[in-house]
Amino acid sequence: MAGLLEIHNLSKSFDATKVINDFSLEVVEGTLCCLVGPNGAGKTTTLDLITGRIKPTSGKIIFAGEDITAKHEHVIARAGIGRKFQVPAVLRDLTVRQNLEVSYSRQTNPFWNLFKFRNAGLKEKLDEIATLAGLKDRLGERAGILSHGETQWLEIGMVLMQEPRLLLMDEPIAGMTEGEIEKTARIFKDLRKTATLIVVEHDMGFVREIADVVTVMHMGSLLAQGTIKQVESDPRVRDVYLGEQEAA
Amino acid sequence: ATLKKGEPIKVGLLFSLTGALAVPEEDSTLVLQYAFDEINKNGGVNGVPVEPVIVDAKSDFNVYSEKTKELILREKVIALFGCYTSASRKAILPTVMQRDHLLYYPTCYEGAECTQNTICTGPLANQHSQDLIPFMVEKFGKKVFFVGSNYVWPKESNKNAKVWLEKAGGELLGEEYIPLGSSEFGPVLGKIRDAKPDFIFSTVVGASDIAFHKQFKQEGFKVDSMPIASLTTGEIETRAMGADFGAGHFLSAPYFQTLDNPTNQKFVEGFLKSKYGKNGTTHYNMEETYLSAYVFKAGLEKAAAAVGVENVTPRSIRDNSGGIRIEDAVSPEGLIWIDENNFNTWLKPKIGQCQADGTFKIVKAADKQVAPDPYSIYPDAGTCTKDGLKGPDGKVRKNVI
Amino acid sequence: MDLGSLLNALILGVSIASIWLIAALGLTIIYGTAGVINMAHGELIMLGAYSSYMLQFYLGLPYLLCIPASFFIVAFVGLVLERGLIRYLYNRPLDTLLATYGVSLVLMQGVRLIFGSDPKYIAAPAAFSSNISLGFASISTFRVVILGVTALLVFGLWLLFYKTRFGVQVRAVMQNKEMAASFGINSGRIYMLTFALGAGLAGVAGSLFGVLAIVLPTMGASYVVQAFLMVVVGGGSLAGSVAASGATGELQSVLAFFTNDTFARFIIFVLIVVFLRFRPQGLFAQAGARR
Amino acid sequence: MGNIYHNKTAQWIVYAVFFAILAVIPIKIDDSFLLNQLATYGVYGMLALSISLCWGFGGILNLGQGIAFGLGAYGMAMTMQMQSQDASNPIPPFMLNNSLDHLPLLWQPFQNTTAGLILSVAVPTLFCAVFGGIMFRARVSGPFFAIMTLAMLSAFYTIIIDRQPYTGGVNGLTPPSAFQFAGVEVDPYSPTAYWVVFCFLMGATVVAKLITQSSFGLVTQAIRDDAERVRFLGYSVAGYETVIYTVAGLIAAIAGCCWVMLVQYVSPAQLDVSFSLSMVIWAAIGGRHSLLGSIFGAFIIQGAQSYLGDTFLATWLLILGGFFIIVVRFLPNGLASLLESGLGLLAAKRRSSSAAVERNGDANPMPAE
Amino acid sequence: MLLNFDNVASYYGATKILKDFTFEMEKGQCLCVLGRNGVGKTTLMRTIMGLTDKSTGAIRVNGTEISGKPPHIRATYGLGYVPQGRGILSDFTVRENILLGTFARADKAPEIPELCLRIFPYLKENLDKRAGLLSGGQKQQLAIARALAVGPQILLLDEPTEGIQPNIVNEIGEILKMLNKELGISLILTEQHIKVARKLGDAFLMVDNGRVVARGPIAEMTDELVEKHMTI
Ligand SMILES: Nc1ncnc2c1ncn2[C@@H]1O[C@H](COP(=O)(O)OP(=O)(O)OP(=O)(O)O)[C@@H](O)[C@H]1O
Ligand SMILES: Nc1ncnc2c1ncn2[C@@H]1O[C@H](COP(=O)(O)OP(=O)(O)OP(=O)(O)O)[C@@H](O)[C@H]1O
Ligand SMILES: [Mg+2]
Ligand SMILES: [Mg+2]
Repeated sequence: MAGLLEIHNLSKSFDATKVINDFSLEVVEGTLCCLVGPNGAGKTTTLDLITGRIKPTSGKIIFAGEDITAKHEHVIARAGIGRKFQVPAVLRDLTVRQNLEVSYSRQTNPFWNLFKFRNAGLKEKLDEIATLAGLKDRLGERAGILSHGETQWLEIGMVLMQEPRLLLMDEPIAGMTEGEIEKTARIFKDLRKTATLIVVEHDMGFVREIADVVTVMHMGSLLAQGTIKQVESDPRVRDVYLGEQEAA
Repeated sequence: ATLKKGEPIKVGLLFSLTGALAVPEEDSTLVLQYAFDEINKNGGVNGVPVEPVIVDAKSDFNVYSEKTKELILREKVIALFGCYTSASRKAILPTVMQRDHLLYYPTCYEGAECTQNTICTGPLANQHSQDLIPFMVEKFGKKVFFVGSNYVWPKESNKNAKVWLEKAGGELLGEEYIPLGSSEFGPVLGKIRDAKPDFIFSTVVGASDIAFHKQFKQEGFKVDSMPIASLTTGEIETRAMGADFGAGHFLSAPYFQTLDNPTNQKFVEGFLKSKYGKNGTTHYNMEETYLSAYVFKAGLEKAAAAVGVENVTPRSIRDNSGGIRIEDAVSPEGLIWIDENNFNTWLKPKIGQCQADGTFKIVKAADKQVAPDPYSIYPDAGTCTKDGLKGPDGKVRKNVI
Repeated sequence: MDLGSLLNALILGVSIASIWLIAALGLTIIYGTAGVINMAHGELIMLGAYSSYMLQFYLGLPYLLCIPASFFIVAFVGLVLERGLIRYLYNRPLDTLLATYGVSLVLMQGVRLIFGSDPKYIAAPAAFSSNISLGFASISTFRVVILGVTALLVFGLWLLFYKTRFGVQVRAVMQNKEMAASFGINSGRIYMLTFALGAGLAGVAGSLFGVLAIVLPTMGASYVVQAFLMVVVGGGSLAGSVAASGATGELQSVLAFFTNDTFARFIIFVLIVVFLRFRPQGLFAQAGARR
Repeated sequence: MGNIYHNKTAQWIVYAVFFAILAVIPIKIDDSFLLNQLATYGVYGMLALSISLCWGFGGILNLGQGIAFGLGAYGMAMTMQMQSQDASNPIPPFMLNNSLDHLPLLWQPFQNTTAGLILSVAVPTLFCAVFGGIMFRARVSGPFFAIMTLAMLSAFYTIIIDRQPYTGGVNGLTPPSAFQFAGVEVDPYSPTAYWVVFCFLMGATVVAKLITQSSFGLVTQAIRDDAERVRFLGYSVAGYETVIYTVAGLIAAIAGCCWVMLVQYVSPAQLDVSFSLSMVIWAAIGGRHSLLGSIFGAFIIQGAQSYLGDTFLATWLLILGGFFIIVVRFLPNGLASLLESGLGLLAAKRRSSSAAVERNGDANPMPAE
Repeated sequence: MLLNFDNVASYYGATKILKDFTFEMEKGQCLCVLGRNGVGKTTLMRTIMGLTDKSTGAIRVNGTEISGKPPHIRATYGLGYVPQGRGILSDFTVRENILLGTFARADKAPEIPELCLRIFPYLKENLDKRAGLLSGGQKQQLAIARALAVGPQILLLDEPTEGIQPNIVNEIGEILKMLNKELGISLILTEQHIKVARKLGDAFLMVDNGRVVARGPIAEMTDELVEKHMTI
């Protein structure tokens, strides 16, 4: 079975430093893949490359059978890839409601949108997501004043509004309470039924709970891949990433 | 607009009192107020005092246009006095023509206009350099370099100057135009240095002109061996640039503050002492403006005599202004009169040389009044008559601008 | 069109560049550090010229002393402006554009009310109204003076911004005011001083331009747009402004040598547009932050 | 509940009232100067509106709106100029002075009024689409785009002056007679001219309002906030920016045509930096986030300039400058925000009296909606 | 008493975020601030630094009243701040960012304390890299190093381990413990992980809806309390 997303021999250099080095990855449809690795391993950069934010020095990215390597960000997004950023990026001057509305991007053509005043199905979806993200009674608030955790939730909500086939989540639970982490885990597990996810996280407890496959990056390359058990017991992973205590 | 018995005669003064054009135009407003005060003191026009309505055009052509309408339609003035630049004149002429009104345009311009609604009291391009070019060629040599601001008046003036230059047997080495308001003359002076002319003919205006003269000296050019012959560098300019930058250069104008005649002495003294004399000098543009008030007075009186006071319209004033003479006793520059066909002014251009104190010494004066000819260099376009531009085909076209 | 004239044009280019640069220096500091789009910059230049005029006319101060004196006078005006108005607008950069436009109107009309609208005259030492010839090349002494002053100021600013504690503080404040404050930097004071410094530089430019060109209430307007273009093309950094002015000055001089002044300007404007098309962040601008 | 200022229905009612007032003026008042003046203000209003659309809603500060306005105005002036030339004499007088002996190609289409009108609007619009398209694709934004429009404007300004034989140089074009359409002359001082401008102003405002309320408007606001982020939601940011910039350009071009119809001249001054800056100022003073506010800004500033300017001759600019400073300092969103906060206070009062019980507030520091 | 809050309220605009905040903290203590998202933990930190729009009531450091003072003065009382979102100056190099910390030092020494680099080898190797290009976790490390450069009496840490790889999280835990126990630096720490809080903290402060709902020695932080104020 071909993967929904295939990354082939991806490399990326900034000036002289090679940040991604011959990295390959395949993510099967309907699975949740956790991407882990030390700080600076290149996880965020990989997501940048997938979403077209930066262009690779070499290598190829294929999504749903289509080569998206050279495509623009919005084209890739339209193809069905949604992303949550590591530093939560919401539209700070807009209200929470508007943030979610904009994310409901069924129609992206500017000319069509000139004549569109009401979005079919928006209201129900918005209600559902706002409830899920716990922002139901903050809809009228300007997004810029939300606390860090609330902002995280809003951005997760935005990605869900997009209804992408592939969700890229860069450290979604940073700054969440333990209760919220559990809730997030539930949501992600639910999502797997309809979508595919790549989650970047450092919280191994969370990874353990949700991951189908765990991919470990180190210095821009693949270090290990497999189930959480396999990975956790890999001495190299323990050495560069987990440390003794965590593995124990 | 018609005159009403017992009410003062309203005229509009449309000049900029703020912004970049305020330097010359504020003086125009002041001198006109002075002139109308003088006229009113001496019994007014046709026995009625004149009431100038002063507006500020803010150096903005849109405002010129708006204020013109306001003066004509709302204030119902009988005539307008205004503008210093061709661009502002052009901006308001459609309105003036559309309302068949009357504009006194009191400064030099390029000509090539034939409307039924303007009277101009300044020199036309054909009058301005007629004497200056031969004079300079004779005195300094045949080779000349033209420098001007980049707009219509300098270009047209230069076309005229070329005619005189050819007649005088001179040679044109180069022609350069500087953006209006620019103060960077390095490149132009570089070209002049390479060309080595005997003198420079300048139609640079305003702030640029001052920068030009300053940089001329700073770049090591010598006024004795390569003077600037200008159509614009008058008393305000020489004072602002510092006399040592102006000294030695030449100007052609119908009027200089130093003109030695009783009328001028009275004018200079009277004006400088009056409450309008705060800027401390008189210059050609002011004098031309001053004259326009008297041309108006004479024209209105003539029109009133011809059609009756009640029936005087702006147009009738204009139609009756042909041939009006302002005699030596009134005109500081000496006798002038209005042309019967094109309604520009017959006048005597004079050449002055700037002295160390910023005043001018008159070195040559035309021996008789020179005829204004707005189409001197475009004989094919036709001739300007009272009723419009008469083309070679014999057709008369109105409102040609 | 011999080589000598071209060489002359190149030398002149350096001089034109120094004029563009000195007009843009103060703006670079103010825009580069505080992000304030100061439309009153031209009027600060104008104030510099008028300060020199006043000092010379009323106090008889020699011209060379008028230059630094103008720096302090205009710097003081800048200080007052910052305390009274600009400091309330730091988080609204585009609003500073509008507010300072209002300031420029007030300054211009204020000066006109006090001094009248006729041009004023600043006398410079006689030595400045001559030229220096180097073989076939020639340049006016005063242009050399401007060049010298500009070079000195650039060097001084470089030292100040990159070699002193103050410089680090300024750059810290400009990136993140809150963080700078949290680490003991008095951002209000920094803003105030940089604004005053930028204004003072405009004052120096003014006292030089007053001699080169003209002293008028409206003189500033012609400098502000070109200064702006330089700052933005340069990306708001000191080095950027130097490079941008250098390139523009040379282009202006050489293009005017081959065509005419107006057309040279046209080409420069078009080139600026084309340049920004390919380097939207200006010269020497660093890539944006990551997310 | 909430601030009625943000209520869509209320907004439309205010629009209707505003235009109703403008509509009765020519019926009630017989003063040709006032009509012409108000019509000119209407043109300025359109310009302020276009700035508000592009800057207030799109976040694209355009310091070169004079380009679209000027090109439109030049096209219209060329059309009108050609209307006053007859077949025996097809070349405008100023060209003769510049030694052109035949009508340049550039001018030929304008011999036909319809073609001239179409070109007057199409050329600037197309220019905006192409220029905007290229720049936005290159992701030029913020102050950099503003400066580019400024540089582009200056380029147009210089070239128009430099190409005097085709453009009339600094003097510009002054068609000697009024605009004729379908054989009828539109007297610039007549109610007809007023109505024409009025209709275009109203049309432009309604279209602009609808745009801001459409999905397009929402996306545009999002782009203003954080263009980078919006790309990842699947929207082509450059596309949206180009469209809003072009629509603003179109409005300005129409304004340019109306303007020449009213004043019968155009010159490079219409492409001067200071004129484009004043458009931005109108919008800013009136309130750039409010379409009507911007129009209002143009009306009051131009009105004050016309009516107060001569009363306070010497101090007028001081007053104007001081006014800007005060508005910007205390009303960041212009005069419209005065209304907004006024109504907001009203709403708050209403709320606090009806819900005083819930003082000890729970979860929300600010009441949601 | 090292730090003392007496009936403090803190505002953004007109919105009151912290209400009736009263607590104290002794020298050498590690105080953990706990609570759900959006209850005001970050606001507490910012109130201490003076970064909120307005605050009322008394805040004292070592008995000195600081509540009227601007942030840059407060910094000189030995407050080292690691903000949420890191607050790295992206145009500065790593070195300059750490140097920034020395500006608030009481001794004004313009050198980077050796300690800051020893803990984070990546920073030591990349001193001249532009900080904006660092990865998220690297930035977090830099933020901690910078706060240490202040030579602080009190270290304010707003979720310091967010986004940091597990083995370094442990290390940071150790380091904080070391700073606290050996160097006597007092810590105020917001944490979402109860485990970490229990391990490091001497005392806790439970916040809910802008109010202190419970405080005391860490041992008194019962599961019940956690259950009540931390879960959703
Ligand atoms: N534009 C750039 N220029 C230079 N170096 C860069 C650039 N972008 C990223 N890097 C470097 O690439 C490396 C990988 O960064 P990346 O953000 O992908 O790490 P990460 O795996 O997401 O780490 P973390 O878990 O800390 O978020 C880092 O060392 C970073 O400094
Ligand atoms: N600038 C602001 N203006 C108005 N309200 C604000 C502002 N910043 C934060 N708030 C509000 O203050 C409350 C507390 O925010 P704070 O950031 O202190 O929460 P927190 O406890 O740190 O949450 P988290 O765990 O998510 O970081 C939130 O409801 C937030 O919406
Ligand atoms: Mg990362
Ligand atoms: Mg927080």
